[in-house]
Amino acid sequence: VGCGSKAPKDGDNQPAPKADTSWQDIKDKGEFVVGLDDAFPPMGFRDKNNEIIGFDIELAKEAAKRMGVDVKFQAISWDAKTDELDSGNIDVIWNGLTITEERKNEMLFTDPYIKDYQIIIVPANSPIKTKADLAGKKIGIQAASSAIEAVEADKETFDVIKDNLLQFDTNDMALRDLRGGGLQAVIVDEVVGLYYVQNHPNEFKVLNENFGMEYFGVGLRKGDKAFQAELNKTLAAMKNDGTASRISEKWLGKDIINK
Amino acid sequence: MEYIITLMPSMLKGWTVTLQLFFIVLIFALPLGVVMGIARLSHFKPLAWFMELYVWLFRGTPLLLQLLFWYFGLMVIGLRVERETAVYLAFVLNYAAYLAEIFRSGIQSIEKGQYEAADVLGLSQRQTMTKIILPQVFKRVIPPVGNEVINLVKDTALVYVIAISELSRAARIHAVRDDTLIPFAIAALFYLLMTAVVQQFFKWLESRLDYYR
Amino acid sequence: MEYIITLMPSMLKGWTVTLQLFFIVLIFALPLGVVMGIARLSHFKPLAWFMELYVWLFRGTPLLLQLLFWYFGLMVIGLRVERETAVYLAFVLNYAAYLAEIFRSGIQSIEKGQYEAADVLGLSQRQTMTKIILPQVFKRVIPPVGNEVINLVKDTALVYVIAISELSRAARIHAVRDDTLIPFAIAALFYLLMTAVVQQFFKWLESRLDYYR
Amino acid sequence: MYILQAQDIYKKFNSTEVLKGISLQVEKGEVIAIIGPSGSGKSTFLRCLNRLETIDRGRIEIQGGIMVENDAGGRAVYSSEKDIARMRQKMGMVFQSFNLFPHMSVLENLMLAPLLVNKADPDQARETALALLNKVGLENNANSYPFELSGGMQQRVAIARALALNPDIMCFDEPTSALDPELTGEVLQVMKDLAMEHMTMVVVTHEIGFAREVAQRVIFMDEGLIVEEGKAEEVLLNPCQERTRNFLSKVLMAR
Amino acid sequence: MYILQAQDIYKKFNSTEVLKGISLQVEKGEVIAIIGPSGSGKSTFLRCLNRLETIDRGRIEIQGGIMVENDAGGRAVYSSEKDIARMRQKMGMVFQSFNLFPHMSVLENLMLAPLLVNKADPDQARETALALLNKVGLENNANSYPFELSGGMQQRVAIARALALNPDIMCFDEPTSALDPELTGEVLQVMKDLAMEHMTMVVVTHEIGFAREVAQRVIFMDEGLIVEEGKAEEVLLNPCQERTRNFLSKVLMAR
Ligand SMILES: Nc1ncnc2c1ncn2[C@@H]1O[C@H](COP(=O)(O)OP(=O)(O)OP(=O)(O)O)[C@@H](O)[C@H]1O
Ligand SMILES: Nc1ncnc2c1ncn2[C@@H]1O[C@H](COP(=O)(O)OP(=O)(O)OP(=O)(O)O)[C@@H](O)[C@H]1O
Ligand SMILES: N[C@@H](CCC(=O)O)C(=O)O
Ligand SMILES: [Mg+2]
Ligand SMILES: [Mg+2]
Repeated sequence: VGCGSKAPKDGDNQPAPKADTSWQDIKDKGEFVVGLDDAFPPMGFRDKNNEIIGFDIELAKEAAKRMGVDVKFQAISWDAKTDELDSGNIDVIWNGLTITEERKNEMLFTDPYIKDYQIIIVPANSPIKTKADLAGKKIGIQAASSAIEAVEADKETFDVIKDNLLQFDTNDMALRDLRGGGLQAVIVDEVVGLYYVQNHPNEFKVLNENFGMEYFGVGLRKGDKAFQAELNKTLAAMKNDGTASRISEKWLGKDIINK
Repeated sequence: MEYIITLMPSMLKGWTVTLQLFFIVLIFALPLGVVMGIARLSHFKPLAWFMELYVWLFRGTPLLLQLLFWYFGLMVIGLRVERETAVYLAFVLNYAAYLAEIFRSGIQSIEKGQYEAADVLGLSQRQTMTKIILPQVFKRVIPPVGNEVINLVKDTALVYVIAISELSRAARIHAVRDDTLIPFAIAALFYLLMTAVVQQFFKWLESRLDYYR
Repeated sequence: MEYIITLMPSMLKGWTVTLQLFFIVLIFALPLGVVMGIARLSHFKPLAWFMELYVWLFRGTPLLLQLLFWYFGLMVIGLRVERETAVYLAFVLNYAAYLAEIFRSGIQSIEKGQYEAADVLGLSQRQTMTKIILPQVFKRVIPPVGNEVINLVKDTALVYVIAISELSRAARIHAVRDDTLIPFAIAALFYLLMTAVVQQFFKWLESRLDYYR
Repeated sequence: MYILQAQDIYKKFNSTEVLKGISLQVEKGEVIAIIGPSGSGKSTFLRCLNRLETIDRGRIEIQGGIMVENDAGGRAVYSSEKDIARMRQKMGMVFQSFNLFPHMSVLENLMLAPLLVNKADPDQARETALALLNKVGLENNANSYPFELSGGMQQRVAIARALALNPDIMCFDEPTSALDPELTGEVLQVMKDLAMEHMTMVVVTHEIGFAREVAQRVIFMDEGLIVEEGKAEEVLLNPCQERTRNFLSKVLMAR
Repeated sequence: MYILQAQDIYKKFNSTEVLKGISLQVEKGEVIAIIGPSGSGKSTFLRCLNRLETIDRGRIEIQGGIMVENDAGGRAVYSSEKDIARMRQKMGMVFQSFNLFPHMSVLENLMLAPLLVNKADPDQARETALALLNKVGLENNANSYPFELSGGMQQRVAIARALALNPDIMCFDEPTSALDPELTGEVLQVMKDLAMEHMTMVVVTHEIGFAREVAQRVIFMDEGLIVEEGKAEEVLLNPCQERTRNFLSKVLMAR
């Protein structure tokens, strides 16, 4: 301890909670960094030029514009997302991030903006009809994703399939593997799954059963309340004036914005 | 400590995957490497050239890329192979290339005098190879082959990328979920153990062949 | 063909990432390797032992695991480093260990006679090292260092696993999306090109030092 | 009748001519020493006799069989592999660097060729081998490995190995030049003994003393040619050629 | 006055005693040849004089300065590094395997120690070096690298390099035993010239001819002991000891 510094004594009047400067910091920086899984079409993925594009990307860009700052995109490893956030490498996670109870302990979320399901995709000619049929089948799933959380929550199913879950870093690999015959099913976010199924017509079907409904929200560092408020305000405005719906129609073919 | 015990089952499972990959690759790559090493020195030039091209291709590109190629690549062109088959294909073909190079240079390291002595004694080329050259080559290549085998121990971690839950993926999953470095430390210990065992084995092999020099 | 052209921008972008990683790691790992190699032979035993432990640890575990360790590890324990920093840390520390081993054995390969000749001529230990031993070591280690540098070219592909969009990740994303092998082939060509250039460079270096033997 | 005849042997390595027309006749039981400066082509010549190198031009006849001779165009043409194999069988060769097989015991070194090439009976081969080891004074080293022996002992094993095929001619290429003076003695003694038994021998050597004592004829080669040839005493003690004198004075200076 | 005195030198490697009490006095200008069978300790003794090996017991005095002597407990204690360095400066050493610095030209080999150790003036050092090269007959090879030279030339460079520090004593450890007989002559000639100039020399050698011609005194060592010592002609032509006779007959057999 340097000689000039006064160490606060325990039990003394608690230091007032540090003023939340998160929004100010972003403004000072002039930009915020979005962390994302860059193989998660159509929410965030790479085009032919290796540029990151997608629904969430466009949404984030629009929001940034309205907030008067720049936005940068940083591909991250999905299982490191919380740590990337905490370490300050990124400022938000904005890429089909599911709001879950567990994650609420680790980060802040904005208001939900899209409703989503964890669906089960199987080949078109597959005999699999229900969750129960998944027993003994090889099932692809993204590592550290909300899909895993959703499956784990369904105790009954989880117990029969847990030994056959193959964890991929990204969903595109799991889906490709399914198509190639290396897997018999993939559990994935509906938005992504449907996009893939539509791009490969007649090859797949989606089971009627799923692992439950969820919402997407933007994730922020714990404590970044001011930034969260600002984002919520901007997102609400985008929903209200129809911008969000327009973007939804462009990327998802229909308006599924959660108003 | 208790945490470590709860980790063990899944780490051990991952380890089994690693070990299995290790042994199966070795069993196929070693003999293939010998044959390819000899083929590279063949007097039948097209064969020698083909082997040279082969070695160049497989040693000049990352095993990771080869692994992706055999798994997704074959899939993409509609060839259906099991995940395990693709993995073994990638590893065996890659390691055979490295081993071929070792055996080739092992054969070339045998002094000309050995060939000449066999020649003046009237041994045939085949006899010279099997009775004089190869036995000496096997002894000489023990250290570099040992190095490759240690590399294999470590390269098994690569199958990670095609969603096989071997040791390092098991470690990663736990580390991320539980926010701790312990799984990495345990995985590191497993790898160190394996490399140490391999090293000891090759030392022993070397000492076994120490009756001549 | 046209497809190849559309691919190029993103492959080139990935390649830049690969190249940058390659050069930065080299710039740091080479001198560090020399220093560590000498340190391993230090008469100050604790230093020598520490280096031995270091080399053993870093050569005995997969670079992939080390990469995960530095990437997740530093984050998990709350140390704020750029993701690139973690990558460089992992690669530099790993390659320094390999290079240290090469320099150590290079130093030990110099004949006792060279030390004795320097000794009877009255050269100090430091003079012997800098004027007699190291210049010869640098020449001798060119081939093994060349091999390591080629390994580095290929190992850059590992950063793939922490979502850095280098050459092989770019290739994989395209291959999986567009259902074609072409991106893998292009990536392979890039790697072969790089390894060929490295090989040529080290050949040239060797020939440059061929004025003595 | 000559047991070995070489006529006008020419041999190029790439573009440098190493043998420029060498001829040599060897009678049965004769011991011939070949001396000459380094690089003069002595080894190459010896190796040509054995077809360890192929010649470009010339004629080699062994025990009446023709190994190689010129065709009409003056280019050397070799006989069939089978004939050559038969002729080479009768020629033993001992190298400067011993070239024992390191992974085999001394006994295995000696028995290898008789078993593999001559399909000898194993017991018989073992007996012959042991007898030869006795002859070169190594009866106690049958089960040693080459690395366990001194250079002199290794060279004696190499001689025994060559003798195991019961050759009619023995060629030696500087058999002692890799040895200490002390060990040199042992090897030369074995060679002297061989000479006593009237083995035909062609010996490339720098050991002038040995040449004088044991060889009937000495050949002095320089730059791919035979410069001087004759009785050992004459060539060694009283050479006609300036070049020979020059060489001998250099070699003898140390003595 | 002796220029070099060694008394009762004992030296063990691990548990085997290699020197068992060797004493030697060398007068200025004397040439001493040490002969003896392989493993008898000749090299070890020479290396002890130079402190390339440390002795266990005994006393070494160089030009009146004490390098090492026994303490009260009879264990060898060396003088200060500085004193020893000064004494070693005056002793040149030539090895069997030349040990030239391969990455330096001949001239650089010769100039290295004068420049680094004696802080000589570069021009002066170059001049001395060139003069020495002239002396050993290599004035045209100043800019060659060692690998470009024959073994004999390399050994002559090694001698010149040792001479460049202007030593009072020169030690040679089998300087020609890695050389062909032809090349041996050149090196021995250089050594003879040195002897003519009254350089004090201690030479371990197998070249009996050279020893007879050049050495004043010959020492025969066996199993770590001096078995016989005396005038060159006496020891070499008329040795008293059975062991000496035995050794000489073996070494001379080849001649
Ligand atoms: N395989 C080869 N390729 C090219 N040149 C060779 C080859 N073998 C020998 N030479 C050259 O042929 C010449 C004669 O060599 P050879 O070995 O016959 O000489 P030598 O008289 O045996 O000499 P030494 O006494 O040194 O053994 C030399 O100039 C040598 O460089
Ligand atoms: N560094 C060493 N460590 C252990 N033993 C050694 C060492 N150097 C020499 N010796 C042993 O000491 C003995 C004497 O060796 P030395 O080299 O002095 O003999 P020498 O008379 O020079 O023989 P040569 O004529 O073969 O050179 C030998 O038995 C040798 O094995
Ligand atoms: N919705 C999933 C996957 C999102 C993604 O990979 O980007 C999650 O929150 O874990
Ligand atoms: Mg020769
Ligand atoms: Mg010696």
